[in-house]
Formats: sequence, C-alpha cells, structure tokens
Amino acid sequence: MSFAREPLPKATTIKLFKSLFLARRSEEYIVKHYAENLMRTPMHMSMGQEFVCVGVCSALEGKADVFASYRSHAAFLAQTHDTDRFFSELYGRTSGTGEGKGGSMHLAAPDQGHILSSGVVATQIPVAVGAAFANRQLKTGRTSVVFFGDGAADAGVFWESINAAALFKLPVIFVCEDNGYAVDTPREARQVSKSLSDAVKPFGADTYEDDSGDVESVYSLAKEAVAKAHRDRRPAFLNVKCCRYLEHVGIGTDWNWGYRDQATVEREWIDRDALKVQRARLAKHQVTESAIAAMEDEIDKAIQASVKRASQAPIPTPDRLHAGVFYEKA
Amino acid sequence: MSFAREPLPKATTIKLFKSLFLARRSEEYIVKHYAENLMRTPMHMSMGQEFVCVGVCSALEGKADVFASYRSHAAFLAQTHDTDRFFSELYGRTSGTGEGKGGSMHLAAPDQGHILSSGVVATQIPVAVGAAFANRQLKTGRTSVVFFGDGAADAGVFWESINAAALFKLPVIFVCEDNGYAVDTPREARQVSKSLSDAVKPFGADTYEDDSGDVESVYSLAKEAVAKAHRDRRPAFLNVKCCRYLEHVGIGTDWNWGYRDQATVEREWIDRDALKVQRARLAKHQVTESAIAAMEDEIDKAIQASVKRASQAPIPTPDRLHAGVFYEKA
Amino acid sequence: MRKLDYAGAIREATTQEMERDSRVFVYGIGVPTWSSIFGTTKGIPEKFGKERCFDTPISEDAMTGFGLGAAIRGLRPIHVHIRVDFMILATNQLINMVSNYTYSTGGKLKVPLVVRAVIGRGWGQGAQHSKALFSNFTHIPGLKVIAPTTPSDMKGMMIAAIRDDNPVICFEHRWLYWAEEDVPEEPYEIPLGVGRILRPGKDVTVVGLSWMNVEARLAADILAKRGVSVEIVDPRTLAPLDENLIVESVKRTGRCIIADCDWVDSGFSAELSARINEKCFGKLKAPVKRIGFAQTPAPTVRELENEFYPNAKTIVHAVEDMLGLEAANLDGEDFFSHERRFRGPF
Amino acid sequence: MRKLDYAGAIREATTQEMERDSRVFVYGIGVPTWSSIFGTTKGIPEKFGKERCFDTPISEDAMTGFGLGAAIRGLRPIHVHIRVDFMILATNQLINMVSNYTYSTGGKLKVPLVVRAVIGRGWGQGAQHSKALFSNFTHIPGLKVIAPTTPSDMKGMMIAAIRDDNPVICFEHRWLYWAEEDVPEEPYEIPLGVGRILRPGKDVTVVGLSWMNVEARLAADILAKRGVSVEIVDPRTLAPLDENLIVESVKRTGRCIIADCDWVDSGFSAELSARINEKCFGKLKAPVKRIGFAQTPAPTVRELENEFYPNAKTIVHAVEDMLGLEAANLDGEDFFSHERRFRGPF
Ligand SMILES: Cc1ncc(C[n+]2csc(CCOP(=O)(O)OP(=O)(O)O)c2C)c(N)n1
Ligand SMILES: Cc1ncc(C[n+]2csc(CCOP(=O)(O)OP(=O)(O)O)c2C)c(N)n1
Ligand SMILES: [Mg+2]
Ligand SMILES: [Mg+2]
Repeated sequence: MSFAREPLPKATTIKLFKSLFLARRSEEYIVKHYAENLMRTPMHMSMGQEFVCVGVCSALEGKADVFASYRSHAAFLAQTHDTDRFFSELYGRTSGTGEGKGGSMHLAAPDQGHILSSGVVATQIPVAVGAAFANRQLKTGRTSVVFFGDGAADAGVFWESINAAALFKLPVIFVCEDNGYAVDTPREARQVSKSLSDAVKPFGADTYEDDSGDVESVYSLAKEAVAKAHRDRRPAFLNVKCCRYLEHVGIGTDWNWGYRDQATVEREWIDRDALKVQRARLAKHQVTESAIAAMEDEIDKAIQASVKRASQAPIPTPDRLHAGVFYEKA
Repeated sequence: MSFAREPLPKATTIKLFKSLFLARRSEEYIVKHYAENLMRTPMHMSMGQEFVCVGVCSALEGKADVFASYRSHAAFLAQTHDTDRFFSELYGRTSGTGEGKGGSMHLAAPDQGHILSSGVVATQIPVAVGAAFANRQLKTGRTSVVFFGDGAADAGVFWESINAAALFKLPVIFVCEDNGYAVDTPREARQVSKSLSDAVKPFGADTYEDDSGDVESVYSLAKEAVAKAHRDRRPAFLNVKCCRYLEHVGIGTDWNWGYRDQATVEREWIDRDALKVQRARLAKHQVTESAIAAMEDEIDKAIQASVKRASQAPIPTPDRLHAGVFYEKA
Repeated sequence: MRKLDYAGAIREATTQEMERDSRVFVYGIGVPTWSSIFGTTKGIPEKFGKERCFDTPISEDAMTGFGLGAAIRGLRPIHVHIRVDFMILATNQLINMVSNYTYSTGGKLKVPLVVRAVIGRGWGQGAQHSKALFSNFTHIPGLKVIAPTTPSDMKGMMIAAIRDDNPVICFEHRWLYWAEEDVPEEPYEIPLGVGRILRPGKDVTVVGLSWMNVEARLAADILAKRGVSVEIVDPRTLAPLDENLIVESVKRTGRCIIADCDWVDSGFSAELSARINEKCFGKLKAPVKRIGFAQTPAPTVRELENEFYPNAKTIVHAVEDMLGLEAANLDGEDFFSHERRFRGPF
Repeated sequence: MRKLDYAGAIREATTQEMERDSRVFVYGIGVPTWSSIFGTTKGIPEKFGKERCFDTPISEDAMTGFGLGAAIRGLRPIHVHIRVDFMILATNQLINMVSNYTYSTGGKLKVPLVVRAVIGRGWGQGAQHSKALFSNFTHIPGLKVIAPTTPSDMKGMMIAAIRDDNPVICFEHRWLYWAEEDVPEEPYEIPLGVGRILRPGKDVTVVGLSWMNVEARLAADILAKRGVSVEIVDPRTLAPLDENLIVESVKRTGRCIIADCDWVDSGFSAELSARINEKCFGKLKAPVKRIGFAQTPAPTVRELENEFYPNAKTIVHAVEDMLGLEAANLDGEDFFSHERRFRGPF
C-alpha cells in the first residue's frame, strides 16, 4: 500500500531528496574508503533502505527521540543531518558522537534527538517506550520513534513493548524496516504470522503497511500515524517493506550467498530505487537538472568537509578509556 | 463457549469426577494441616481451577508430557494421581518427587509424564516446545502439554514459544488457566488485547476459548484440540476461564484485599463449582448416592494413607544436599 | 529520632524523594498493590497517584528498557523486583544497555535508574526464589551495586541512589525488612562507595554482606564471651567498593572471614578475597576464609536448607577454626529463625 | 595425524558425534546458513538434514527453553550463540531452569545440553559484542563451563561435552578459530574438569583463560630470552575446576599471574585468585596478580581498544614487575594482531 495520497509541496519533495541523498552519499563514501582501514568498526549499511528513516524522521521535523538498531546510518543522518559527528565517530575521533567509543553500531546525538543505536536485536525497542513515558510526563512535545528490522519481531521483548506502550497509552512510533531478512534468514523461516501488522493489531497499536518503496509515501504515512498516535494516545506500528542492497554487515554485496537472487532484487527494488524516484520527482516540480546538480554538489562538499574534519580531529588519548563509565557532572 | 457437545460416557464422567475429587480433597487436606508447619513450602493452590488440568490430562490418557507453573497441584495430580509422592514432596521426604528438594513449586514425576513445574512465570512454556520436538524426533507418541496462567501471556517468551511451536510444526498444547489475575492485578491492567486467543491466532496456533467452568467441556475440547494438533501438525492454544478460590499463595482467602468481590465470585463461580456439577452429573448416569460416597471415601482413604506414608518417610540426611547437582548414572 | 524498620526506611526514602523531586517514580510488578513489596511501597500510590507509582505486566525485559528510556529522557525511575530471580529476565537490558549507555554516548547521557531486588531465604522457597547473584552485577562496569544492612544505612543509601545519575542496583534481604533502629526523620544521603565498621574488634575481621552482618553480630557476641574480639565490616556498597576500609581492618586484625549470602564459587566473596589477599600480602596470619551458600541449587526441605544457608554458627566455627580454638557447644545460644520476625538494631 | 584448525575441530567433533548418535542435533541463529558460525557448522546441514541442523528465530529465551525440553526428553542438543552478548537473553533459562532441572527432580532428569558461545575481540565491536562473562556462569551450581584453547583440546572436550549428561557451556574465542595443530582424526574424549600444563616452567605460573594462553605463550617466549621460565596452566574447564593442578603449579613456582579475557572485577580471575591464595597460603613469593579487561565497557576506537584488552605485553610487564626486573623494550617483538589470522600451534 502506498500512502502518498496527494502530491507533497515542492519544499518537502526537495527536503526528502536532500536527506535521502545525504544518507546515500555518506554510505557511498564509506564503501569507497572502508578498505583504507581507518573506519575500524563493523558497518551495517542502510543503502537501499534509507527512505524509511528519511520519510519518518522528516515527518517529525526534529521533534523526535529516535532509537535505532546497529543498522544506524540512515536513522542517524535522517534525524540529525550531522555528517561531522557521524564521520568523526566512524573514524574514532574525540569529535564523534561517542568520542569514538561507540562506533557505527552506537551512534548517539541525544541533543539532536538521535538517542543511541543498539547492536543487540530489539534492545532499543522498550527504551523508546520509556522515553515516550518521560516525554509525556515532562510534556516535552517530543515523539518517540524506534526503528528496527523484521528480525526484531522474532523477539519477545518486541511484543512486550507494544503491549506496554498501548497499556500506558503512549504514542510510540514503532517502525519496522522490513527488508525480509535477518542476515540471510527470510522472515518465513522465522515467523509464522502471514502479516506482521495483523499480529501486532491485537496488542493495541494502530498498524500501517507500506510496500511502496517510496519516501513520500512513508513521509505521508508517518505524518498521519504520528498525528493519530497523539490524538488517540495509542502506539503506531509502521511496517515498511524495503530492501538492503548490500550484505548484512560490511560494504560488499552478497549475491553469492545464494539466499536471494540478484536479478529479482534488481527488478523489484533497485530499478525503482527511492532516491532515483525522488530525483525524478524534482523535475516534475520544475527543478532544473542544474539546480539538482547544485544541491547534490553542496551535499557532496559537506560530506567531504566532514570527512576532512573528522580525519584531522584528535584520536582519544589512552586516559579517555576510563572516562565516562559513570556520568560526570559538567 | 462450552465444548461438551454430546454427553460423555458414564465411565468418563466417573473418571473426571474422581480426578477432580482427588485434587480438591488433597488440597483440602493441605488447608487443614498447613498450620502444623510440617509442609514448609509455599503453596499456590489450584482450588477452583482443578477442572482445567483434570479435563486436559484426562483427555490425554497418560500419554502426555506435562509442564506446569508453581500452581502445580492440580496439574500434578490430574496427570499422575500419585498422592504418595505428592504429599511426600510437600512434607519434604526422600520419597517425594524431588526427594524434598523441589517442594510445591517443583513437582516432578517425569516417569509419569509430569515433568517439572516451575516457579518463574512462563519459564516452563518453551521447555514444552523442546519436549514436543524430542517426542516427534523419537516418535514417542506423547503430547507436550503446558499449563500456565494468564499472567504468563504478559511475557515475551510466551509469544516466542507459540511462534516456535508453529514454525517447527509441533503439536504443543498450550493451556492458559485464565483466572483473570496475576496475583491481584487483573488482566486488563496488564494486557491490551481484548481476547488472548485473537492475539495468539496470527502466531500460528489453533485457538479455543472455554468459559464453561465445566470439566467435561474442557475434556471434550482437549480431545478435539489434541487430535487436530497432531493431524495438522500445529500447536493449539486453549484459553480456559477459571477462578482461583483462595489467595494467590497460601491457604487462606483474600476477600479483604479488595481486588475482587466475594459475592460476585461466589455467584459467578463457586455456585457452579466444577466438582459439584460433576457430582450432580453422576446421578444422571444412575450412580447412586451411596456409590458416590463410596468413591469419595476410597479417595479420602488413599489420601490419608499417602499422608501417613509421607509423614513416616525419612527426611533427607544432610549428605543429600550435594547429591544430584549433576546427573549421576544409575 | 524514632525507630523505623528497614522496609519503612525504604518507604520513607522513596516518599521523601518523590516529594522533593517530581521526576522520581516507582514501578514494577505488584508495586502499588495490596502486598506493596513487603510494605516498602505502602501508601505511595495513594499519595502520588498512578502515574508515579504503578504496576506492570510480567514483562521484566521490556519494563527494564522502559526504565532506561525514562531515565535518559529526564525521569528518575525506581524499578522493583520482588525476587532477584525474576530480575534475571532484566539482565539483557541491565548488562547490554543500562550499563553502557553513558559510556557509549561518550559520557553524554546519564542513567538515573534504581533497580531494587529482593533476596533472601524464605519458607522452603527452592531453587528459583533464593538467589542473590551479587557478583553477576558487580562484574559489569557501569553499574553501581549496593546492599545496605541497617535501616539507617538503607534510608541514606536509597536517597543517595535515587539522586545518583547512574544506574544503581539495590539488593534487599527480606529478613532485614523487620529490623528496627533509630533513623533520622529528615532526608539524608549516605554516599555510595563508603563502607562502615559495624563493630570494632581486634582478633579477626568479618566482612559481612547484607543479612550476614546480622549473623556476624550474633557470632561476635558469642565469641566475645570467650574473649575473642571480632571486627565486622559492612561494605554496604559492593561496586564501587570501599576497598581501603576493608584492607585496613584486615591489616589490623591479620585475619579475615568473608560472610556472604550467595554462592561462594565466583561470588562476590571471591572478589573480596582476591583484593584482600593482594593488598594484605604478608600481613595475613591465616588464609582468608569464605562463607556462603553450599554450591548446589537451593533445596526446599528445611533440613537441607539448614545445611545450605550459612549462619552465625558457621561464622563462629570458622573463627574458632582460624584461631585454633576448640569448637564451642552452641546449644544454649539463641539463633535467628525466620519464623519469628527479626527486630534487631541492625 | 593431520593439521586441523579450532573451527574444524568443533565441526569434526560435532559431525562425528552426530554420526555416532542420532539424538545429537545443532541449532541456533545462523547455524545452517552461509556463514555457518565461523565455519564451525559448515557441511553439517547438507550431511544431516534440516531436522538435525537448523536455524531459529531471534528468540534466544524460548530457544534455550527449547533445548532444555529436547534434552530432558531424550535428545542431545547443541545450541549456538554467535556472541555471548546475545546469550544474555538465555540467562533466565540457563540460571533459573537448566542449572537446576536435575537437582529439583531429585536427580531424576538429565540435561545433556551443550551451549556454545563465541567471545573475543573483533573489529571495533564496542560494548555489546565483546563480553566473556565466564564468571556469571561459573557462579551457578549445576552448570559446567569450558573454554578450550587448542584445537585438539577443543575436539576432545567438545565430544566430552556432547556426551555429558549435564549442561555444558562452551566459550570459544573467535581468534582461536584459525589456530591449527595436529588433531587425531578418530573421536576421543578429554574429560571435563581436567586442566593442562601448556608449558612447564619454574619462575612464575601464568594461569591463562582461552585466548590469553596464546598471549601467555608469546610472553613466555619473550621472557625466556631473558632467562625467565614461565609455566602456563590452562584450566580448560572452569567449572568444575581442576584446582589441584593450578595449586601445585603455583606451589612450585611461588608466583602466579592470572590472565583472563574478561573483566577483572568479580571475574573468574577472582575465583582463581581466592582459591590459590587459600591453598598456597604461606607459599607465595608475591601477591597473585590478575590481568583482564579494563573495568570499562569496551570502547570501539582502536587506540582505546588497545588499552582495554590485555595481551602478551601486559603479561610480560606483570612478570617483570613481579620479579623486580627492568621493563624490557618490546619494540622488536612481533605481537598478534587480528588483522592477520592466527595460525599458531595453540
Ligand atoms: C539478540 C540478538 N541475537 C542475535 C544477534 C545477531 N544478529 C545481528 S543482526 C541480526 C539480524 C537482524 O535482522 P533484522 O532485525 O531484520 O535487521 P536487519 O539486519 O535486516 O536490518 C542478527 C540475528 C543480535 N545482534 N542480537
Ligand atoms: C518472571 C516472574 N516475574 C514475577 C513473578 C512473581 N509472580 C509469581 S506468580 C505471579 C502471577 C502470575 O499470574 P498468572 O500467570 O496469571 O498465574 P496464576 O498465579 O494466576 O495462576 C507473579 C507476578 C514470577 N514468579 N516470575
Ligand atoms: Mg531484516
Ligand atoms: Mg492468573
């Protein structure tokens, strides 16, 4: 189902394009430079799936507390657009989101609403529920959003969390980046339910399925879901079908693993790549090719500049090892 | 819904009556003698709920591997009818089901198909799934049955277990003794789903609701569910509404706790007590009052004899403390 | 001052902090219900309402993550487990998440979360309701672990724990709930990480954990009659540990017995022993002795329970053994039995 | 004999036992898939089919209970976790259920369950993919815990574990998977609970755990050049522990360093130290020294990782310190880096 019911305003289309482009190009940079062995942290790439996080985070216009999995890049960049701290963390620099202690799986910019991504499947999910409780009690007006893979729905804590959010009447936005696989195990080999949304519904969340592969659809859906969640004081579950282009972890492809067919993936997903589609939409909005190129160039330059700053930033000194185990008052 | 579609044969009615009576009278003995401080183990009484375990275990005619919670008495006695080892365990004797090491929460007669009851909510549930797998691989013809309370469905592992049983096509019989409370917290304060069965269905189990309060209904339902589970290689989920007459743990009542109303419970449950109903049915089968009294007397005598044997059996000597931490070949 | 019991000390600390700071809340299975966790949350729901004192589904894993999420976004949760055995379901969140949220964010996020866990022997509780598991948490960097023994320590340490910006796991032995002593009425903090000498002595140091300090005191009284002077040190906080206090005591006495209410193998007594041996090298007159549970699951039957759980007798005999004294006949002594409630001063 | 690596030893032990005994099966997340847990299950699905080698949902809690249920009803499961950090989700079943099923049934039920957990440093893995947690399991009665270092030990101990009627947790350091040595082709058992002297020496005993034995050997080679003779003892089984072997070694050398690849506080090194100090009282020439992770969550950036993880250098310097030697300049020495795969004989 697609949720792009009416054309979005030009500014939104541009915003979504830029955010998608930023995530894509940042990862392309990683792919190109990973072999230099300067980003020494395991990379779970978002490439292909960025539209999910971009659609949702853009809809929230910053007022979100985002929790993500180890597949964190798109979620982080969609929410913060902060390539400086992003690359600094991947390069293990003091200027990174966790001064190099977190790495790719643990990106954290709580001041910008990306709280912390997590490497153990489903662990971030209940945390989002608690954050939503705090947001309500403290009347912050922020919305808790949690991204996770279809694999996370294998885990009992996922069901506990939906139930708890519904029970406590919390407007948590649960977003399943449903790429159909946990590593190379397909959903059918792990879950019996035909539709995850159908299984979630009795637990008290409003459910939404999106298989458009389109960022504008996800954006529209998220707007609707967030509004309803706040209005009705209920969690929302968004199941967004998507496709991971690269291998589970690392910067290569995995066509040789034999669990999915390259031609099929290309036909069903890569040919209608969300970024490509969004770029084409710009033309419909009378954005000229040279204007698009200028936007792209600007983002590329920003990435280059961030990378440069990152690679020149200081590496943590050994004494930092013991710092920050406990919170130190500023 | 009630599943007693057609009258059961007289022999079955009698069997169910006896089994119910055995469980009830055994617990009545406990209530009467607990204050003597010789059964020094926490008691989670089944009284009022016995018809659930009796109905299910009777339907399986012994060929079951039963897993139960700390509310274990009815499950144990319905499956084994072994008051000797039951009371021996409660009295902490070497002749008990765990030579006194287990107590009321950990009754175990694996040779009779009552594997082990467990005191941590929901822990016994996945174990039943593994046992079903073994039963299939080893072609034992036995059926795995697991009893748990409505509280266990709060726990993620419950959902993981149903999914796993369905995924592996295992005919596990999940039986929820739905007394509506976890200690004094009602289901509505813990679970959002309107009907637990509706929530379970998408996970791949056949679901059955029974609110008859009647042992014959549960018996018929279990027969049907077990047959279908084996035929279709699917788990079954039986949600049987029932009522705990006594307090959560201990031998007293809890009307003064304020979470439920004595008059309502009496009207809705105790007045149509399953044992009373079953006794009345015997008359319809032309069993005379004196024949019934004789059956009752026989069971009472058996209980007395078991208690006597138990109280005369040896208490474990201190050297048994370190025995059995690891399995010792016979 | 007035007398207050340990359960009351927890209740008073919680109430006072909830009054002082509207961000504090307390939750967990059974917390606001009739039984109110041994009375430790009695009256709190009435006073602060359902949003600040609430029950949860039996979903320990999710409800721990919930506490973490609330803590990092500005609240100060207290999560209660009526048995540490059930807190095992929270270990994934506690070890994989709660313990390293501050570190992995480069020190940016604070985690002001208190997790309370009840431990201790009951009435034939068996293997699933009897654990302590101190060391499973003291092993993990980023977690603070406390186990106060006296009501006044409990009040001050609970307040300190609630005010701490880091996760604190508080172990509460159920037999202590009835212990009474003079406890100041106003709120006060006892800093975490500072131990306490519960009884000065000179012949042997007993490092007691939680309830075992009560047993140690009884043992010390018995031994005093024979002229043996026992020093009792209560670390109170297990992590971070007040190592110095313990080490100085053992250096003075030259002898050390560690009395734990947990398994000995890889228990917290092992960590204490390792540190004492390292820091008191050459100053010990006898090997450090560890006392704890028998290395078996907890049995249910009373006669084996009595073998499983250490008590004052175990300590007396260990001291006698260490000092080369004859084993005393303890028949006339009055040992604690949980069938009569404990009311001692600590 | 032919050379076999550690991953191959696991694969061969598993395969041979599955051939011998149709009740043995192996399962877990990713077990039969392309990556085959570092190659340890490669070829097994093809050979034994989907019923005896299968993948699972990401439901560690349920899938552990599943293994327990299968074990008590006649099968012999091997459950694999690609990281011990994920096995934390199995702790409720392991600690509350698996460990006491035999005891609570009065010894009637056997639990022939093997649980494999991968540990060890990777490529900037950070706080959630780096733990070892040995002591969280050695603390629990009813669980056996092994951590073989060499391929031949691994093969024999894995076979022994599979044949054992009790739950065995097997810790496998990922850097060891590439270690190669001569390994007999036929099946054989190395009894659990028996340690091994990996290298005899006389000046100092290093008790190494898992990978740290490799570091210890490197340290011993370096120190040998300076005339220092190091004895390396590998307990191999952590519970039940071959205490005697260790104690006798330390009595001979008079000095002991425990090298662990886990946190020091309340780690297994604490248990070892406590026992050694007790049993070698008066025979030690220096305090027992513990080496392990820094007491912080694991950082990701390489420069801090290098501070966090101990290695041969740490051991060399500890030995120097203990013997009062000048710290050697180790610049010329060749230390292991995981960027080149390990191929040593143990
Ligand atoms: C509790 C846990 N078990 C196992 C793993 C190993 N693991 C890492 S990613 C992954 C697959 C998760 O799949 P999914 O949730 O669909 O996310 P995706 O990688 O597809 O984005 C697994 C099994 C883990 N990280 N955590
Ligand atoms: C994991 C866990 N959390 C909490 C408890 C404490 N507790 C014991 S029984 C119980 C209520 C369970 O209710 P239900 O499953 O409905 O069973 P019932 O007692 O009604 O038969 C609770 C919360 C426990 N035993 N295990
Ligand atoms: Mg996926
Ligand atoms: Mg109930």
